Amino acid sequence: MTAADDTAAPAIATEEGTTLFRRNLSVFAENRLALASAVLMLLFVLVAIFAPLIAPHDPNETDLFRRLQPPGWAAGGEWSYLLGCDGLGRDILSRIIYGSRISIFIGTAVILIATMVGIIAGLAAGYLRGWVDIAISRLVDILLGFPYLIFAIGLMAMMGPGLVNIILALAYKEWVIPCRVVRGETLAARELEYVEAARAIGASRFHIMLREIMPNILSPVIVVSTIRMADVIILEASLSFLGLGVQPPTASWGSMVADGRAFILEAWWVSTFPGLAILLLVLVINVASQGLRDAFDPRFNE
Amino acid sequence: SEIRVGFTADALTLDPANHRNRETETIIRNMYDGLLTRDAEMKVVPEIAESWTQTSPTSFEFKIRKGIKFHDGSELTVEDVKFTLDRLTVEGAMGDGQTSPRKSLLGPVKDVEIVGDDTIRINLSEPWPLLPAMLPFQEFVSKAFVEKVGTAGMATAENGAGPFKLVEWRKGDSIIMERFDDYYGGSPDIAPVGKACVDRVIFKVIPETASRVAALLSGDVDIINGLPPFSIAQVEQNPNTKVMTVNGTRSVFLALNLHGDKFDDIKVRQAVAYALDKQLIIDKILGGNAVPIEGILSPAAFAASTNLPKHDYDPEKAKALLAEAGFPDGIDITIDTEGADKDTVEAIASVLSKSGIRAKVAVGESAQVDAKWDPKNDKNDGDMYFTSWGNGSLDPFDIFVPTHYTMGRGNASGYSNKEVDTLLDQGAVELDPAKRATLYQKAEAIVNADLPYIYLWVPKDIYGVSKRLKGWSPSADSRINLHDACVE
Amino acid sequence: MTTPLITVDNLVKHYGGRRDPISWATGKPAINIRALNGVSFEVRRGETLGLIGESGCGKSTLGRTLLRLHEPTSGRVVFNGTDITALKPDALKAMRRDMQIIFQDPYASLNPRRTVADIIGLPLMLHGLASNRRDMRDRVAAIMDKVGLKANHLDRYPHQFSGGQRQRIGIARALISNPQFIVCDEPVSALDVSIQAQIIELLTSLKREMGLTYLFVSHDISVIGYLSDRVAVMYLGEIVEMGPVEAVLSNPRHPYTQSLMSAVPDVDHPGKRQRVRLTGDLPSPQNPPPGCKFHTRCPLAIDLCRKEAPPRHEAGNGHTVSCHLINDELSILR
Amino acid sequence: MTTTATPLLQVQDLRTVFETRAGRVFAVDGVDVTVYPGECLGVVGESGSGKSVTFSSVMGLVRAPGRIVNGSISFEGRDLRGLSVHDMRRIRGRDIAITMQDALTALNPALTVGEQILEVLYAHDETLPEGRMARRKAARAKAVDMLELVGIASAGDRLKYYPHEFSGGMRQRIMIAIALACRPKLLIADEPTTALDVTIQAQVLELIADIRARLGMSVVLITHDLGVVSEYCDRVMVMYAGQVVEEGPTASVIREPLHPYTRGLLQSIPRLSLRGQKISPIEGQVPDLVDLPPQCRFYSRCGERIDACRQRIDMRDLGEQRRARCIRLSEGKA
Amino acid sequence: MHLGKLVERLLQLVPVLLGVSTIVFLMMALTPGDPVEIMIGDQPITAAEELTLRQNLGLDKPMGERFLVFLENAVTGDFGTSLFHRRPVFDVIVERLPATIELSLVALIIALATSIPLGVMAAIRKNTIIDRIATVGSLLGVSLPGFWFGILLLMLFAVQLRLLPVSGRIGFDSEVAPITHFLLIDTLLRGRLDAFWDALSHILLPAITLGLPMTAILTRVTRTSMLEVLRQDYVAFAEAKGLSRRRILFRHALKNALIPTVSVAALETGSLLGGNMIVETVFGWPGLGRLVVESIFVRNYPLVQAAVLFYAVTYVLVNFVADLLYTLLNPRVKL
Ligand SMILES: Nc1ncnc2c1ncn2[C@@H]1O[C@H](COP(=O)(O)OP(=O)(O)OP(=O)(O)O)[C@@H](O)[C@H]1O
Ligand SMILES: Nc1ncnc2c1ncn2[C@@H]1O[C@H](COP(=O)(O)OP(=O)(O)OP(=O)(O)O)[C@@H](O)[C@H]1O
Ligand SMILES: [Mg+2]
Ligand SMILES: [Mg+2]
Repeated sequence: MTAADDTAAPAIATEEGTTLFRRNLSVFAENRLALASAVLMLLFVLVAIFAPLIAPHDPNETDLFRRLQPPGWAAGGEWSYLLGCDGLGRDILSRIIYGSRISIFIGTAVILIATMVGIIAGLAAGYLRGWVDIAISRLVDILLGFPYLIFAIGLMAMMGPGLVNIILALAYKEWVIPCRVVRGETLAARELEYVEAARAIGASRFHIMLREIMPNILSPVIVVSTIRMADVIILEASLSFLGLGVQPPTASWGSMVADGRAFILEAWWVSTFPGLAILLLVLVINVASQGLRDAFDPRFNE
Repeated sequence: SEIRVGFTADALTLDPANHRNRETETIIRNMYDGLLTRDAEMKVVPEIAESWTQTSPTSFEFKIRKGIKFHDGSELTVEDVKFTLDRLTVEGAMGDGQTSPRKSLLGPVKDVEIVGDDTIRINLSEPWPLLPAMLPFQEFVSKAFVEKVGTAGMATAENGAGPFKLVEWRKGDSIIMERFDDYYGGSPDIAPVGKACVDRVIFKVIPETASRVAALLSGDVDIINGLPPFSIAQVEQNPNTKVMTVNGTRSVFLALNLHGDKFDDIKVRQAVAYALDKQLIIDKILGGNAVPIEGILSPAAFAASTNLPKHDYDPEKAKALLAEAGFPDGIDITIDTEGADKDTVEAIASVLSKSGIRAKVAVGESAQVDAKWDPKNDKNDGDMYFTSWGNGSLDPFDIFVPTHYTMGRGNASGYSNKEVDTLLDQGAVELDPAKRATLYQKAEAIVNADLPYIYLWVPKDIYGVSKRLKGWSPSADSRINLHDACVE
Repeated sequence: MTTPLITVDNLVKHYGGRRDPISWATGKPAINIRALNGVSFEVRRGETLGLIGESGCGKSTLGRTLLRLHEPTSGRVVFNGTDITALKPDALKAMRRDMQIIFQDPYASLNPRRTVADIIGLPLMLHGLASNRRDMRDRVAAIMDKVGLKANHLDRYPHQFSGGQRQRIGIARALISNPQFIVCDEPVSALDVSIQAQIIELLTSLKREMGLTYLFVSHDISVIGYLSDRVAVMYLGEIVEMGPVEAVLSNPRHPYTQSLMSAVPDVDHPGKRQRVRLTGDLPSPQNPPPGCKFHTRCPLAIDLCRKEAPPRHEAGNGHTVSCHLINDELSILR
Repeated sequence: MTTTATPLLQVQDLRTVFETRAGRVFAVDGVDVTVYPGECLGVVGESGSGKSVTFSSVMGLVRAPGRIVNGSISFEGRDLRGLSVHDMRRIRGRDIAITMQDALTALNPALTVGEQILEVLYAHDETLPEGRMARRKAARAKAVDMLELVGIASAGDRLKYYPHEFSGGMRQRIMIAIALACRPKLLIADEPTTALDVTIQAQVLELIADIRARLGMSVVLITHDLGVVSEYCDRVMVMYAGQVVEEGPTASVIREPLHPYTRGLLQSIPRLSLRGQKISPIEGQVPDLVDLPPQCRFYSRCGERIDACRQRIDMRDLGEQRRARCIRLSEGKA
Repeated sequence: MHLGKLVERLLQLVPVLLGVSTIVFLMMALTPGDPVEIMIGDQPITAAEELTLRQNLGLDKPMGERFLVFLENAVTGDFGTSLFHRRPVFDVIVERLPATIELSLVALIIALATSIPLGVMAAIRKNTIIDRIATVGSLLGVSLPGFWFGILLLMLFAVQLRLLPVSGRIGFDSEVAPITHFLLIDTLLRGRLDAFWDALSHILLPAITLGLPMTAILTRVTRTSMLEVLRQDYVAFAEAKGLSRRRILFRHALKNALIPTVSVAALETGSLLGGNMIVETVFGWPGLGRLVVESIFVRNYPLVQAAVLFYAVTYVLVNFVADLLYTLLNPRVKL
């Protein structure tokens, strides 16, 4: 037996040690728009982290003499208050900058919690089957029976507003989505021969779930999670808009839009800019996640 | 011809005895009349009643006008009047063990007697000079009709004796009424007398402020309530619309927790009074549409003092007082409030902070904040509470007692002063108006010095009105009475 | 060659059948697939038993149930004197070193996220056969060399290899714990003819060198014929004919085997053989026919076949056939 | 099958490429095909050698990112590449029909089998009578005939069934029925039996042979299996890496393969008769079709390569209808 | 579709509905604090009434029993009294339903009628301008916060351009006596075309705002699944049969491509139902959504609870109907 001829190996094998992950990453990087979005997303995160350094003013500093002051370029505006001021004379730009913290923090926290819970529940349901699966799947079915926003509104109405409560209200339902994805992938993966091979060798359930199956379902989960992140941010903003979000004076984009609604005839800038900020962040996440999906989950490839 | 009102909220029910909601009352008061009503100067005048007399400290007699017809054509009798008052005041009279939520508005009414075929007598369990001032808020119903449709039916059906009758109630959207042609004409003290001027009246529910203003500007509606101060300029600039304001009846104030470790000291309370630039907030946030007050009473109220000492804005003095009280570095406080007033309270907080009273705002649900600042709650650990008390009767009894009497139900500060209590007790039974006024003025002077509250202002109600509307003016009790209004 | 390494006794495997209470309450029917219906045979040490049959007849199920990758519904499997159907998890794990499996699909059988070293070395780590990672890697390199892979490809990922190379990785994984017995579940079916031949060569030479015993599953008669010592023919979860490869393939006795043999196109002698046309397809194992399972397609079926399952007949020289008509010397190849 | 007859289909120097991320794939690289009336041409080659792409090019069905870059295709003397889209549609399904590799995916799961047969008839059959009802009736009758022809019992009822309600073999036969509905002159059967079991495979292949004999049409049979070619085809074309490497009458190619690849292929087949002997597989694997050097494509795997092989090699005509692409043939003996 | 199977599928809804009710019940039962006190808030209520309320809610009973009472009440449509309206919750909700249903249906129709053609066109003409528009449009559509977009639309079309009305369901001059309570239908039944246009002009902006995310998602799904389907072997085979392009696209491809669209559409009705709350608030639409939002702020728990249950049950039923539809499109799926 001679060694299989090396020169004939497929072209992709030529780079030594390329992982599937890195290959996907490079596919992603080729998608200019997605890459740009990812960079913008990072920028948003940086803005959120360094808000105190970036924001030109204290977001909660009111100045009644600047009440409803127009944006810098408009008549009556000041360049140091670039996007104008709200009904209490607070700098809208600074509030948007600080507001990004809420959106990004809540979005990230909800997705992290949900993904972690979802992975564990999905793996358990999909691999262990039996009663565990029945219990988890039924719970998932039931939670899916609620329209998302209604569920969150109902919970918020009962629990009362507040940062932790929003995160909980969203995460209580959000985990279902990664859970379904993971369960489905696990069900498929457990029938795959490499799982069977691991069992044939004598590997334990935990080894199989964590070492064999999990790494393989991680990329669809990451893809789904980023897509969901955009939705969660809109949901949080919607709750804040309805007054069920974080408490004032903390700036949150949704409540900024809600606050500005009354002034819309006289001072369009008060709700327009925070709304634009939501649109931009969500758009950027959506574009980036679409790129991720195309690169990492070839089933969606077009 | 038709008048359209762009209104903040829908009626909750059409049953005049089964709600405690201003908006509901504003709407249904156009279909129902009261025993008494108020004229433009807020003077109480007879409506269904022809006249009334106080026959003793605890009884009043009312003579009922003849020939008043309900919308179904039946005649209004003393039976109906008694029935209505019983329905409002007797425990369980609404059927199914229900009691009218308006019972407490008629306080010590004990019973109602028919003393002639056109006269009834209302007996009180204790002296209560307020009764005539409270009667304009009670609408009179037909006994036969209520017995026919029951309390459940009253929620959506109407048979009043008012100037308009119901055409259709589109829940959440609008209430359409048309002129009642057999109307007896309303109070003879308020001209014009006769049936209503317009054929139809529509209350259109537009909860969104901006939408309501837009509807006015575009000529969709003729009157809107709750015009925000910042929209005044727009409405004034529009050639077809104008702004109308009226002094309200609600006094706004900051309650200070007198049992806490900060505001138990009069110096700190004074510091707050000097630190608060009331006029600035009135100008900037309320668009100038409020009257500052130095005591609990609105300037329009009976017995209101006009010359109470003022605490003009003086941050230096405020800081000095704080230092004297042992807070040279200022103090940190939290102001509780409900969501609706968030704007104003945040402004107050920022103004106070400039004088070393570093204030944070905590917005809570009304029920929860109310419970916290209930005088019976001895575990209240709050500092300051931005709140208000309505005084639709414009009589001190209705506002002074609950907020300043020891353990009064609205005494959020936890204020207790024997002298004030005595003065208020006397005010309640004194029949001579002049003497009564002096009693209350004395009390006001005391609390102005004691400062259990920081008295802020009485906001005006602001309406946007189409210029084609004639003969209508807003009323201090926030009723929108369309009987007299006409359109060109 | 005499002592059986593995004895399979009346092995039965049904899939499904259990219902959760909610689907029970809502009346969802239980699916019950009878994949194996009482299979008995033995594999002697050092031999290759070929297993042939149509798609879905239960070949893979047999291979997996045998290794207890699937729990048998009933029946026994005795390996080297131990009844493995009764083993506790720990003992079973130890047993796994001696019994391995090679899969059909070279793509699905390797975890795409792990390096070749990890995949092949996993048995060493799990069973504590390697003292450390270094040792593990050395031994993986050695076995890679043995199956014809370059040892310096240790840190590559499966997608960097071609189908044939991947199949070699799968073989290396099965061999590294030095097993005695290997189930080869259609290891060459997914490969092109030229690559298939490479793998067959590899498997036969490894067997010779390491003294392995194979259960070799395939639906390709030429492959089975080429490398088996004995062959078992499966139909709908049952073995219908079994015996030495020459006997079974050159002189098939069961009508099914006969039709199978006649259907294989022959490169060298085209058109020489008589054709037997079977009508219809393999019945569903969800509701197998009564009596002889083959009677729905058998051109010779008589009434008895529809009623009674045929007994197993000895046709001499270890050649057994399950057919009612065996004694009548009937043949569909008249 | 006389060489003198005018060919039904003649393809010359066909080149089809796919633009992919990895580069340009030369899937079909200078292929000539000739099909004579009434004959059965077998096309064999490993997976990816360009068999399917060649014939979808013929049908004008290559989809982006694929593109025919060169070559002429003439059918009954008409140049198919020059035809308008509309005219091409009239040829497809009526004159040239194709059955696809996988019947499960080639039949539309959402439409009944009846509709899928009827629509071809409506599209092409000019013999159908005028009038909606009459047309419908006639078409239905033809559809039932076709299904019966391919051996589907109670065809009338089965028209209402959906593809998933049939077994694999039946689906394959239904696809053949659809392809044959308009009595095409040429049937391209792309691996009609790869997914099927031997017994079913025999049924399907015999069906095709039978119909071909009855209708006198030409058939191109694409397959992996030299056995199938040897049993059913008059001539055979061996493809390797996008090129034809050998072509000739089946019997003579199998008896005396000229190209080393064909030889290797034949030697790779395991046979019962070769038990105990070593088979000699072709080492290595098929080259990647991206950016190929201009040399013999079999170079890296050929046991007989010489330096001269590292140049462009053309097809050589060797008489007796035999052609092959190997430089050493001109040296007299490979 | 076999009747027995239908009944069986309906029975399978039971556990889900039961679970949904349990969660709605728990939402309230696990709320910290005394629910009665929170509910009463500043509503004037006598001690006797408070006691009745407590008994109605069964707060003196153990949790399990309370749940049973809740279930029994829910099944009979008895959701208690809305303290705020002092009327049965059920009546208050039912009054608001037609407006909400009408709005949601119009939004659904707009979404389906735009997204499917757009998605199909985008897939057929991949990489052309229409594809770009569809792709960018759907990306924007899913990213737009509805509450904000609604405000912008309102400002632009109603306030600035004065093309459309600002608020409400129908204009002052267009009332018609109710028949079905769906104004678009009633106006037509009464033969009032002017009123019909008026009602339509009122519903347009809210329905577009409400339907936008669904439109965006369905466009994307339809495009992707159409592309997917066009890649399938059976489309290639249809080509090979020489069928006309129209037949291939609409008969072979579209029928399969709509399968995912239907199931996603059913899932997305969730966003319609939830979006009601926001859109009705922004546009002053007199429906259930606005009522719920208002109720939250006055702590009208029984109403919020009943509405959440109502929405959830509706959602489950919509998905059930979609399942039935699914089986029509996809013969491989049996009920
Ligand atoms: N995990 C499983 N759950 C349920 N049914 C199964 C499972 N595995 C196999 N089956 C069923 O059992 C029967 C036998 O399957 P098996 O895979 O053993 O057949 P096979 O002979 O290996 O076929 P092939 O040649 O296609 O691999 C089939 O009907 C199959 O559908
Ligand atoms: N859509 C495509 N994109 C890129 N490359 C393609 C595409 N379709 C086919 N190819 C390439 O064209 C070559 C020939 O493919 P083709 O399908 O003709 O092979 P085949 O001989 O029919 O193989 P099989 O036996 O597997 O059917 C392959 O290398 C394949 O990778
Ligand atoms: Mg198998
Ligand atoms: Mg092919």
